[in-house]
Amino acid sequence: MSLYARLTGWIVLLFGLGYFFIPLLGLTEFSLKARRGVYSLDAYAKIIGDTEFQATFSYSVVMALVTIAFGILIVVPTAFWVRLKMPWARPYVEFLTLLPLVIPAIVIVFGYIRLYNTSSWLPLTGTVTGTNLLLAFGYTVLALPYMYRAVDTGLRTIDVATLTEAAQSLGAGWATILTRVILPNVLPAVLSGAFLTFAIVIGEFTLAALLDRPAFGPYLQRIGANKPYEPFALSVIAFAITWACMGLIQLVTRFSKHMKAES
Amino acid sequence: MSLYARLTGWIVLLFGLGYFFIPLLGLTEFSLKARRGVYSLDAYAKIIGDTEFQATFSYSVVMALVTIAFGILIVVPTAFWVRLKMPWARPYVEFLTLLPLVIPAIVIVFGYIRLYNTSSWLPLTGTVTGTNLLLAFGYTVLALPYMYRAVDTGLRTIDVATLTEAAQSLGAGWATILTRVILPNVLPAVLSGAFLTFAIVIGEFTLAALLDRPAFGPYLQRIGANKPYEPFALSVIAFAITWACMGLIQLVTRFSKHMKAES
Amino acid sequence: MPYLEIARLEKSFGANRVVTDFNLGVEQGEFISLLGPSGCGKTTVLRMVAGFERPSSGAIRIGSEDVVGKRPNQRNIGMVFQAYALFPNLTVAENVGFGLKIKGARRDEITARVAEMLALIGLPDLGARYPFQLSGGQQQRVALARALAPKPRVLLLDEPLSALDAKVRVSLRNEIRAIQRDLGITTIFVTHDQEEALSISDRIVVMNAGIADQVGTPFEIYNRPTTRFVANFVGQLNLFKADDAGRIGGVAVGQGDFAARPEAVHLGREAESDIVLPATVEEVHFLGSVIRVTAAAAGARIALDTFNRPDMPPPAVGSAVELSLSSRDLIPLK
Amino acid sequence: MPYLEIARLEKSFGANRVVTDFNLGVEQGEFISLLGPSGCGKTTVLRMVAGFERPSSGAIRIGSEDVVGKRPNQRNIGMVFQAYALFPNLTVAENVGFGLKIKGARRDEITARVAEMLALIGLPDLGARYPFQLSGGQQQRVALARALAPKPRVLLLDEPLSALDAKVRVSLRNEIRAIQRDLGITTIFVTHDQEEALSISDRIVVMNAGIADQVGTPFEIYNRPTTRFVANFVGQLNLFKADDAGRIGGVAVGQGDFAARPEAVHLGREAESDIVLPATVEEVHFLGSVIRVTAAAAGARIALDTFNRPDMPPPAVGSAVELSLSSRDLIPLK
Repeated sequence: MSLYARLTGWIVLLFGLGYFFIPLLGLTEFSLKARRGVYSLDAYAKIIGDTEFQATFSYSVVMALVTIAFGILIVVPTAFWVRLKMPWARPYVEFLTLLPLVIPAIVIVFGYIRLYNTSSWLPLTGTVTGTNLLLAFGYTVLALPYMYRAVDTGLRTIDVATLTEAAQSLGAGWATILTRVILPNVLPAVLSGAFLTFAIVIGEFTLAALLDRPAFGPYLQRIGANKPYEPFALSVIAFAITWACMGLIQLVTRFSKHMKAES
Repeated sequence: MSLYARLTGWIVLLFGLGYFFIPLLGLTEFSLKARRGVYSLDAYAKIIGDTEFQATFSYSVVMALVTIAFGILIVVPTAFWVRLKMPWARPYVEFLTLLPLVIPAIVIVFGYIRLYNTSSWLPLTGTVTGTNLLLAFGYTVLALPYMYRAVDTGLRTIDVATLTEAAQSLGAGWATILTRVILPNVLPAVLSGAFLTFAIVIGEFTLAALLDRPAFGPYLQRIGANKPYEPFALSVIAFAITWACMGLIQLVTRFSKHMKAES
Repeated sequence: MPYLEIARLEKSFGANRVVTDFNLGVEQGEFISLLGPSGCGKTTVLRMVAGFERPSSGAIRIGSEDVVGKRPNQRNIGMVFQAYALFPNLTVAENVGFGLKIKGARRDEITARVAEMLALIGLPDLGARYPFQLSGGQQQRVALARALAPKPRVLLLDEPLSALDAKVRVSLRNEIRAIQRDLGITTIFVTHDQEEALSISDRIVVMNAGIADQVGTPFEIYNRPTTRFVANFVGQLNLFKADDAGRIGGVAVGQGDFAARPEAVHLGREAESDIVLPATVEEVHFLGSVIRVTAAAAGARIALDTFNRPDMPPPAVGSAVELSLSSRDLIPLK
Repeated sequence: MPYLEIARLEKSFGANRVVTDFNLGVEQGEFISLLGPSGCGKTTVLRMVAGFERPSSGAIRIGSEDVVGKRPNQRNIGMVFQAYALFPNLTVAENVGFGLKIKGARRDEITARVAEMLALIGLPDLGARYPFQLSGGQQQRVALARALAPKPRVLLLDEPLSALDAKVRVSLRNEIRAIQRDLGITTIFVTHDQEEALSISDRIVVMNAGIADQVGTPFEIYNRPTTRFVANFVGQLNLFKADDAGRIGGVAVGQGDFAARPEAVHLGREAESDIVLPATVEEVHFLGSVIRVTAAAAGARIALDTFNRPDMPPPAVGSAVELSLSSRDLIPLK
C-alpha cells in the first residue's frame, strides 16, 4: 500500500472519530462546569446520588436482561432452523425481523395498548407485572433486528448444514446439536447481539414513556428538560455505558477470531 | 424436506406474521370507528385534509431525500476505499458506524446544540437553513449504520479488489472504476439502504423535536396525545409508508438476484 | 449375501427423478467408488445410505437389516464430507471423541480410542490443536478419524479429496485406502475424478443421469467399457471408424465404430501392431513422465501417449510420422 | 534484446523479502510460465509487471521502455485472473469491449473487434449473455477475450485454470496456447501445477522462495533439473544412493545421490537397462493409461510407471519382481 493511501486512510478515520468525539468533548467540558469558574464533578455526584437515577437505572438493567433472555430463546432456534431446513423462507424471516426498524415504536405501543387494555381479553396493562411483561415484549421486538442479524451472521461463518449432518452421523439428536455444536459456535455472535440489545434498552424512551414505566430513558428526558448541567453529565454517563458495551462487542469479536480460521 | 419440517416452518412464519399483524389489525379496525356505530374513513379524511399533516409530511420527505444524498456521497466511496486499500481499518470503521445505534439520539442533539449554538464559532442553530442542515447531518448520522451495512454487504457480493484491478488493467482510472464498475454493482444495496433511511427519517421524533423543526415525527406525537381516533389512522398511514419502503427493498433485492450468479 | 445391499432404489425431487432403479451389493470390507459427472445422482445415493435423504422407493439393507426407516443418528454409519466439517469449537481430540461421548462411553475408553485413532492417521501429537490450526489435508484426516472412532458399520466418503491440493490429494487417497484395508471397513467413496476412482477402488460404479451404467473392477471399467458413456467418461478415447469393407488401415476389424486408448497407439511401427497409419503431428504436450501427441491420421485426430525419454526429445509439430496399433486393442462401441 | 526484460527485481513487504534478484528476458511472442509452490513469489512478480505492486528495486522494461513508474492503467497490459473478474453488470460483449470504450474507440470499431474476439474464443453467439449465465470455462474465455481486445503489449495469466474442473482445465489450456500462438502475443503464465507448465510453455521459470531456481524449456527442466528443489517439484522422483564403491545394483555410477524418473524404471529386464534390482511390489495404482507401481528395492521405495495393457493385468501386491533401469537415465543430485 502506498504512503498516499495510508495517509488518506488515517485522515478519514480521524475525521470520522472527530465527528463523534468533538461534540462529546464539548458535552464533557460543559458537564464539568457546574461549579462556577472551576471544573468539578458536582453534576455527576448529584446524579449518582439521586435515588430516582438509581431506581430507573436498575429497572432498565433488569428489563434489558429479561429482553436478552427472550431474544436468545426466540432467535437462536429460529435462525438455525431457517438456515437448515427452510432456506426458501430466509428472505421472509429477514423481512419480518427488519419490520421493527421501520415501524415507529409509537405504532407498536398503540397496537399493544389497544390489544391488551384493561377491557380486552388479556388485560396486561391492568397490572404492574403485566405492563412490565408488555414492555419486555416491546423491547424484544425492538431488539429483534439486531439480535437476528447478529445470530444469522454468526451462523453464516459456520457450515450449519454440514456440521449438523456430521453430528447426526455421529449419533447426535437435535438437542445435542443445538447445545453442543451450534450454540458454542455462535456464542460470540449471540453476545454481541446481547450487548447491542442492552445499549438499546437502556436508552429507549418512547415505549417506556407511553407505558408509563419508571425506566432510565424517560428519566433522562425529564432531567434534560429541567436541569442546567445534569443532562450533560447524564449524557456522558449514557455514552460511557454504550461505549463499554461496544468495547465488549469488540472484545468478544476478537476473542471469537481465535477460535476460527479466517473466513 | 419432510412434511413435519415444512409444517413447523409455516407455523413459525404465521406466528411471526401474527405478532406484527394482530396489533395492526386492531389499530386499523379502531381507526375506522370515528363515526359512531359504523365503519368509515372519517379519521383518514380529517388527517389527509389537515394542512399541518401535509406540511410536516412533505418537510420530512425532503429531509429524507437530502439525508439519502449525504449518505450515498459519504458511504459509497468510504466503504469502497476501506475494502480495497485498508482492510485493516474495517473493524474500526464498522465500529464507528455502529455508534449511532447505541448512542441515544438525545446525546447527539445535546452535543450539536452545544457545538453550534448561536454563540459558537459556527452558529448553525441561529438560522432556519442552518438548523435544517444540522437536522440533515443528524439524520445522516442516525442512518449511517443502515446505509453502511447495506453498501458493505453489497460490496461483499462482488470481488472488489479483482474487479478494480481488472478495470485498471483495461485502462480505467478511479472515477471510471467508481461510476462504471462499483456503483452499478452495488446499486441494489444502495437503494435498499436508501429506503431504510427514508423510513427512519419519516418516523424520527427526538432530533426533530429538540431542534424544533416542523417534521412528521413530532406531529405524529402531538396528534397521538390529543385526538381520539386520528392517531390510530396516522399509525396505519405510517405503517403503510414503511410497508411500501420494505416492499421496494424486497423488489430491488429480487431484481439484483437476476443480475448475479448465486453467491 | 452382500453386507450392504441397495435394491431398486429410486429418488425424485418433485418431478425431477435423480436416481433410477439403483441396485448394488457391497461385500464386507469392500471399497466401492461411485463415479460420474456432477448431477449424475451419486451423492444422492450416498446421502440416502447415510439417511440424510429419504428414498422415494427401494430398500437399503446393512447386515440384512433394512435401515430406510431409521434416522441418520440411529444408523451407526461414519461419514466424511468434502468440507471437512470438523466442529470448530472443539479440539482435534474432542472432535475424534465426539461420537463416543454421544454414545455415553467412559472417559478412559474415549481417551484410549482417540489416541489409537490419532496414531492411525499419523497425527498422534495434534490432539490439543483446534481445527483452524491444521492444514486441509490434516483436517480431512481428523475427519476420517472422527468418522471411524465409533466403529461404524459402513464408511461413506463424499468427495473427501476435492478441496485439497493436487499433491496432498494423491498422498491422502493412498493413505485412506491403506487405512481402509487395515480396518477392513466396508466403504463407499463418491468422486467425479476418474483417476481417483481407478486408483483406489475394488470396484467402481459408473453413474450417468441417475442410472448405474457399469459396475466392475477398475481394470474392467477402463479396458472393457460396456457403454459409450463409460468409454468416454473414464479415460481418453480415440474414435476409429471402419470403412465400408469393415477395415481400418487395411486390416479387417468388422463393421462399426471402434475406440482405442491413447497408450494402445504407438509412434512408429511396433512388432505387435498390425495396423499402421501414416499421420501428421498436430500437437505435442509434454506432461512430465508422459508425452501426449495428437496426430491427424485417416481423417481423425488421434491422441497417443508415449513415455518421456531424456535422450529423445518429443517429435516436432507438423512432422510426418507413422502410427501403429494392434487390432486386438480396439474396443468395439455400441 | 528481449521484448520484455526484468532486471534485478526485488520486492519486500516490511521485513519479509518475497522476490530476490529476479532476472528474465522474454522474447516477443514467447510463452513463459512462472512455476512454483504457493508463496514462492511468482504471483508477486506478475503483479509487479502489471503494476499492482511497486518493486522495492529493479527494472521492468517493455520494448526498452521502463514501466516501473507507470500506473497499471497506463501500461497497456492484458491480465486474466483466477477468479475470472468479469463485470457482473455488463453483458459478455460489453465486457469484451470495456477496454476499447475506455480508450475512446468508435462504436463500430468496438462492435467489430468484439465480434472478432468472440469468434476467436469460440463463443460468437453469447455476446448478449450476462456472465452469471456462463459456465466457469466460458467465463474464463470471455475474460481472455476482454484482456486481448485492446491489443495489449503483454498478456499476463494469473493461475487462470485453477478454479476449473479437471477436464475443462486441460481443454482450455490447450485453447489458450493455440490462441496465443495465433496472435503471437508475449505471455507470462503463473501456475503451481507442474503438468500445466510443462504442457504449454516455451520456457519455464521454476521459482523457490523468491528466487528463480532454473529457467529452461519443459524438456530441459524435467530431464536435466539443476537443483534438488527443481528435481523434486517438477515430476516425481526416485532417490538412489550409490554404495561406498560408487555402485548401484553392481554397476559403477560414481559417488553420491542419484534420481530416476518413474518412467525410466522398468518392470522386468529390458534390453537397454544395465542396472537390475530384485524388488517386492508394495502398491499398485491403476491411473488409467498409466499404472504406477511402488516397489521396495535396495532398501528404498521405487515408483515406476508402466502403460496399461488390456491383455496384461497389473502385478499383484506382494509379488517378487525385477526392476531394471539404464545408468544413463540417472540424474546426479547436488
